[in-house]
Amino acid sequence: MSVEIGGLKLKNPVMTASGTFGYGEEYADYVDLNQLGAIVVKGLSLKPRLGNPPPRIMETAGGMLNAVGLQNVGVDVFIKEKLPFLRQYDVAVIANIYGESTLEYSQVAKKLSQAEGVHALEVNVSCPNVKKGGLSFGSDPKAAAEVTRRVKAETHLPVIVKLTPNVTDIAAIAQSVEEAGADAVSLINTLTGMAIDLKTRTPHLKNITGGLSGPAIKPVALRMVWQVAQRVAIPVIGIGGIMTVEDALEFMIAGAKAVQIGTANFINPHATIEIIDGIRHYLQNNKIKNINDIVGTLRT
Amino acid sequence: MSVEIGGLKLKNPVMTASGTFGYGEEYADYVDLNQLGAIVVKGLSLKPRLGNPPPRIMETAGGMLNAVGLQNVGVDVFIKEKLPFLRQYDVAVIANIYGESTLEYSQVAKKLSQAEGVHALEVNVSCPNVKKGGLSFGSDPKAAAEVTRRVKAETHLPVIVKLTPNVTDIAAIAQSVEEAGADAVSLINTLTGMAIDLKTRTPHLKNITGGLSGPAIKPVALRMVWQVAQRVAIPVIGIGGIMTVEDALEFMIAGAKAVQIGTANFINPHATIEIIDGIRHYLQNNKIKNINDIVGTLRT
Amino acid sequence: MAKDIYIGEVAANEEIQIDYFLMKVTLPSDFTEPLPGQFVMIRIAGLHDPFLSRPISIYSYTRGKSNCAIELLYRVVGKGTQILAGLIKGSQVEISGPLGGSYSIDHQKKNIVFIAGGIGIAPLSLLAEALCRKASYSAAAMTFYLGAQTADAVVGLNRLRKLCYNLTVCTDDGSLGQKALVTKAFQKDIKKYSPSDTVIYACGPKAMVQSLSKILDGKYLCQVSLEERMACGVGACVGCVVAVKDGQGKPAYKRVCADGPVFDLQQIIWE
Amino acid sequence: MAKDIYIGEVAANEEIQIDYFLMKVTLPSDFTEPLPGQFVMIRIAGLHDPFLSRPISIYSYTRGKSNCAIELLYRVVGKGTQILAGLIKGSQVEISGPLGGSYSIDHQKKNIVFIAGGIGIAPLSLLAEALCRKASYSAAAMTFYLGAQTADAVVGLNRLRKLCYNLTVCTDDGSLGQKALVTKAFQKDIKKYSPSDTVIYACGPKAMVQSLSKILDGKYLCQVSLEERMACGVGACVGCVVAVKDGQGKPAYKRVCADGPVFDLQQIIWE
Ligand SMILES: Cc1cc2nc3c(=O)[nH]c(=O)nc-3n(C[C@H](O)[C@H](O)[C@H](O)COP(=O)(O)OP(=O)(O)OC[C@H]3O[C@@H](n4cnc5c(N)ncnc54)[C@H](O)[C@@H]3O)c2cc1C
Ligand SMILES: Cc1cc2nc3c(=O)[nH]c(=O)nc-3n(C[C@H](O)[C@H](O)[C@H](O)COP(=O)(O)OP(=O)(O)OC[C@H]3O[C@@H](n4cnc5c(N)ncnc54)[C@H](O)[C@@H]3O)c2cc1C
Ligand SMILES: Cc1cc2nc3c(=O)[nH]c(=O)nc-3n(C[C@H](O)[C@H](O)[C@H](O)COP(=O)(O)O)c2cc1C
Ligand SMILES: Cc1cc2nc3c(=O)[nH]c(=O)nc-3n(C[C@H](O)[C@H](O)[C@H](O)COP(=O)(O)O)c2cc1C
Ligand code: FES
Ligand code: FES
Repeated sequence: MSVEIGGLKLKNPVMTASGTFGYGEEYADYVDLNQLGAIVVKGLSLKPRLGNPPPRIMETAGGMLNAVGLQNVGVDVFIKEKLPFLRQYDVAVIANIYGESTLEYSQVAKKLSQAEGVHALEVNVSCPNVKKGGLSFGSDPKAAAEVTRRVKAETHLPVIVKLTPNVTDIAAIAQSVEEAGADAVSLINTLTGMAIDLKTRTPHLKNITGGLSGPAIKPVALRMVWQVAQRVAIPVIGIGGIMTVEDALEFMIAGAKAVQIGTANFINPHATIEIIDGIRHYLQNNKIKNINDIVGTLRT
Repeated sequence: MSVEIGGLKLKNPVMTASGTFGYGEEYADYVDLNQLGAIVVKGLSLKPRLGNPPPRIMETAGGMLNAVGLQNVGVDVFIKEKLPFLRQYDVAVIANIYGESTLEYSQVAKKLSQAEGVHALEVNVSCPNVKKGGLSFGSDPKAAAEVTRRVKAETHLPVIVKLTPNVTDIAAIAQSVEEAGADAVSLINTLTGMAIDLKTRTPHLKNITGGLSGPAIKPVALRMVWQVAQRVAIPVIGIGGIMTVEDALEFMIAGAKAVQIGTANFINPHATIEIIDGIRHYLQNNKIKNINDIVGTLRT
Repeated sequence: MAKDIYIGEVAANEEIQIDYFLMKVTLPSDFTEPLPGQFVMIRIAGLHDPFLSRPISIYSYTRGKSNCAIELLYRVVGKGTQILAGLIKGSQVEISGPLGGSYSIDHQKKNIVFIAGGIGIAPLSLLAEALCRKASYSAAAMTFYLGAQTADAVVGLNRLRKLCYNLTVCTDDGSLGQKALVTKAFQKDIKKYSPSDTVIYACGPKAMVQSLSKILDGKYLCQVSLEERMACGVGACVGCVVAVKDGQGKPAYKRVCADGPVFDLQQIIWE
Repeated sequence: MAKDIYIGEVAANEEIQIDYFLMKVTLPSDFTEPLPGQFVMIRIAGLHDPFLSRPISIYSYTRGKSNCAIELLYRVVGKGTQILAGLIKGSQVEISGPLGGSYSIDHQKKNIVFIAGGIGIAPLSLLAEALCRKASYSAAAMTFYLGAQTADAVVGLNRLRKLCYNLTVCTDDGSLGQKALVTKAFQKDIKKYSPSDTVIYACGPKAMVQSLSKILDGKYLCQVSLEERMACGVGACVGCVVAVKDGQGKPAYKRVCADGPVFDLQQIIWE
């Protein structure tokens, strides 16, 4: 069941998606964290962030919008107060990082690389909620590559670059960060969306727009994973609307070496464990010894 | 209830979306076509098109994928065999057109402009199913503008350019076609997606990828309509996952002067009529005399 | 043949065999009398999971004083049929129909042969009923070959017995009737039916229809009802197509919902 | 206080007043005994429409020999609660919980005042029960102000009467009890309760809580249970926040599900 992502060996290919599993402790009652492939923690910035004013979430058909605005305790508090909890477990911890400038990205990366118990970095170049002049780093191949290079320069840890789907050609961005040294790419982050309260004629989210996640976006995510997997040699981590083991296997067949479970945790806190068990059964039933043998086996 | 789109006056702002209402006759048992704001017919090309091999559709969470591949009778047969049926009704007919080259677009536009009973053209620059070298016309501001200019040169009819959501900056494309002379823009077409059959490890669609439609995409569509409405002066027609009158009103409040109902027709063949009635009641209940008074009234 | 969308009420919904359900739905009396082979699109009003309506053949039709009723015979295979199976008496369903074309019953042929695989019995049973009502046919002239994987999957037999005296049942495992594929059972008898005197009506899984196509080798008149995933059910989305030879013998994609679901077997182009 | 996700069985689900339902759910006995103010997230297993689970306060808890049961008192306001209302005895629901923190019952105050608006009675009723079980409090020391728009929206009264002898009911239209807003009714009596001897427990619509905040003017100890749209219910998504003053008096966003749902009224920052 084990897979390797940029030198990091995971027990199994199932991780939690950033922002949907808190710092691990929130789900510790529901999930034996030791069983997870990896825990990707909520996005960390250099300083603590207050986040966006509420309302921050809204339900949609087969999904939800969120505009949390990257509320987080900041990298220092994370290392001091949250990491020790995670170190109790035998599970890979991947720190999702965010910056408002390439400098900030590299500073966060540096701090985390010196902390004990962080096994990889996932660089969020895609968050659509926090505006930075114009579009996000992740929508421009050059900017995405630049962030990648800066982070790589500060860390010995495997660097996963997490891509945004709100672009014309996601595979081009993936290629660009691969060339810049990314050890893996993960995709997709949320699609930017919106919902309006008819009674008040205001947006349902105070931030106006938010990120769409959940099964509604799965077809788009799967398509992008398939496109990217054909264009890069580094591992691809599939994310987007995965609710069941069948969904997870679809992503792996499309070319993902591992998957992340996001919104599904909210709907079914046991989702990750059920998916891990499900993959195990699938491999047994189909007499597949090595999980890597199903990756990218789509017949077209 | 009436609205004007590029000089064309519609009884009400509710149209059918191209490809989801056939040539009108398919739903004539369910819907009094005279009551519709407009009928947008299935995309027409110069020659008849066989379309993609089946399977062509797949259900997804809150939506569906289609890869019909623009199967259609071709513009000549349309004019000869389908238009006469539509001429029996007192309803605006909008021809959705598609070409594999700018020349083909202009040829189809010319033929339809000479036909009796076509009231506007909707130019599909966005269809993700039929590949044309690389990306679609609609993902490049210059190519989209070029198509617009060529079509405008051949017709006296109002020209609506229908935009694809599979781009980084849809508002930039909208501005570009506005400058090129488009009388209106309609959005969104489908998001490109995919689904995989686990048992066979093949795509559920023979075409591999297809277009995602239905309520799943509504948040993305609404966000794009809102973004575009702020950047262009021409009318915006909102499309994407509209199932109920509430959905339609959200789009109008976000800035759409009219809306198109697509996949909803499949789920509820009375959807268009119910939405028209619903808008009427909404205006009455809220004592709004002119429907245009709600367009773009989102308070942010 | 006007069609529309109606609110139906579940009058009965029984598991007649494991995973096979018979649902009776009461409908307003303006629901058009269906022809054999026609189907309805069914869904739970307001529920968007599953998203699309499901096509189910009309298995029977009865007219009452103030309303009418149809029966649906269905097998639970996934989420949609599972939800149908969970409906209790009094539940409401949304029914759009009757949809599609029908088997043609105007052939003046001596032998009428039905070949059904599994749940394929549903439209053929309504067809047999319609033919029985026609004066020119007698139950004796009709032969029914009914196949299924196991005895558990043979449904609708009792009703069929009343319509059709010549009835051959076969199962893949021999748990009921002959141990044979239904197409093989028919093939054994094929000599009895001369191509010019026979019409064959078929409905069943793709593999059955394909094998039938080989056996008949273009020599028999055979009408077959096909299944494809559907979205609209009325011909608007062009999603449910099959490849057939058109009037000029050229390949074309025809809509199962609107141009079918009944096709001439000879016209179908197999991959 | 371990929490987990359980399959519950609907033991009863009655419309006790128009649009107000009382559902009893049987749960495995390892469901942790809830504290007053805690809630559950409820959904129909496998159904993704509506997509998110719904938070509902725990209205009562009873322990049986081999299982336990909770009651939920809820009002039908939208799709989610409508679907709950349609569940029949024997239906299965998915219950995650018990979630959130609770009202603190360790204050040694003479006067205990409850202020509930509409469905806000649900957690306060469980709280009143818990307090009654504590030897140090008597039903006589507790005063309950219960408000609603109309008599039809006053629910849970009978149970409350047994817990609490001083009970003031008010409705906006005077159709039951006083014709007054519940906060006004309380305000009339406020002199009876000296700030140092009193603890106030509140739950109700935002407007009620906000007006209460003005009336109390920071002088009273008041614990209030808040509502926000929720996704995870366990503190992971940071979606359900309210603005509160943190330890240093600086604004911070706290999660209603994990840091609440009970907050000190004084800490809340109103827009
Ligand atoms: C014209 C027509 C008439 C039909 N009549 C009957 C009938 O009388 N009784 C009956 O039990 N079934 C009938 N079917 C098949 C029935 O529509 C499918 O079994 C049903 O849609 C499956 O829905 P589901 O949600 O339970 O399964 P899903 O989870 O959607 O699918 C389960 C499996 O069924 C397949 N499937 C899904 N939709 C269809 C479809 N439209 N046609 C064929 N296979 C499909 C899927 O590919 C999958 O393998 C008919 C289909 C058509 C097109
Ligand atoms: C901790 C907590 C405890 C609750 N306890 C109870 C209870 O005991 N009984 C009860 O009837 N209700 C309770 N609620 C409110 C209940 O969760 C909502 O009424 C329910 O989620 C509405 O779902 P719906 O699908 O029916 O309505 P929707 O269609 O989702 O919404 C209808 C209306 O309700 C509002 N709403 C939706 N979700 C919430 C929410 N989580 N909180 C507040 N308003 C919301 C919407 O904005 C909308 O105006 C509680 C909420 C919270 C947060
Ligand atoms: C509430 C919420 C918060 C999120 N926060 C982050 C974040 O901090 N950093 C990040 O890279 N992605 C974040 N995401 C995106 C998810 O990690 C994931 O990419 C996305 O939700 C799609 O997957 P899903 O459909 O399985 O949820 C967040 C998503 C949600 C729903
Ligand atoms: C089956 C199907 C066929 C379609 N064909 C066309 C087409 O020919 N031309 C076009 O511009 N859009 C086509 N569309 C896109 C729709 O017009 C519409 O833009 C899209 O489906 C989003 O709206 P909806 O969510 O309301 O369906 C098609 C959509 C579907 C589902
Ligand atoms: S299902 Fe839409 S054309 Fe057949
Ligand atoms: S609902 Fe997710 S943090 Fe409260």
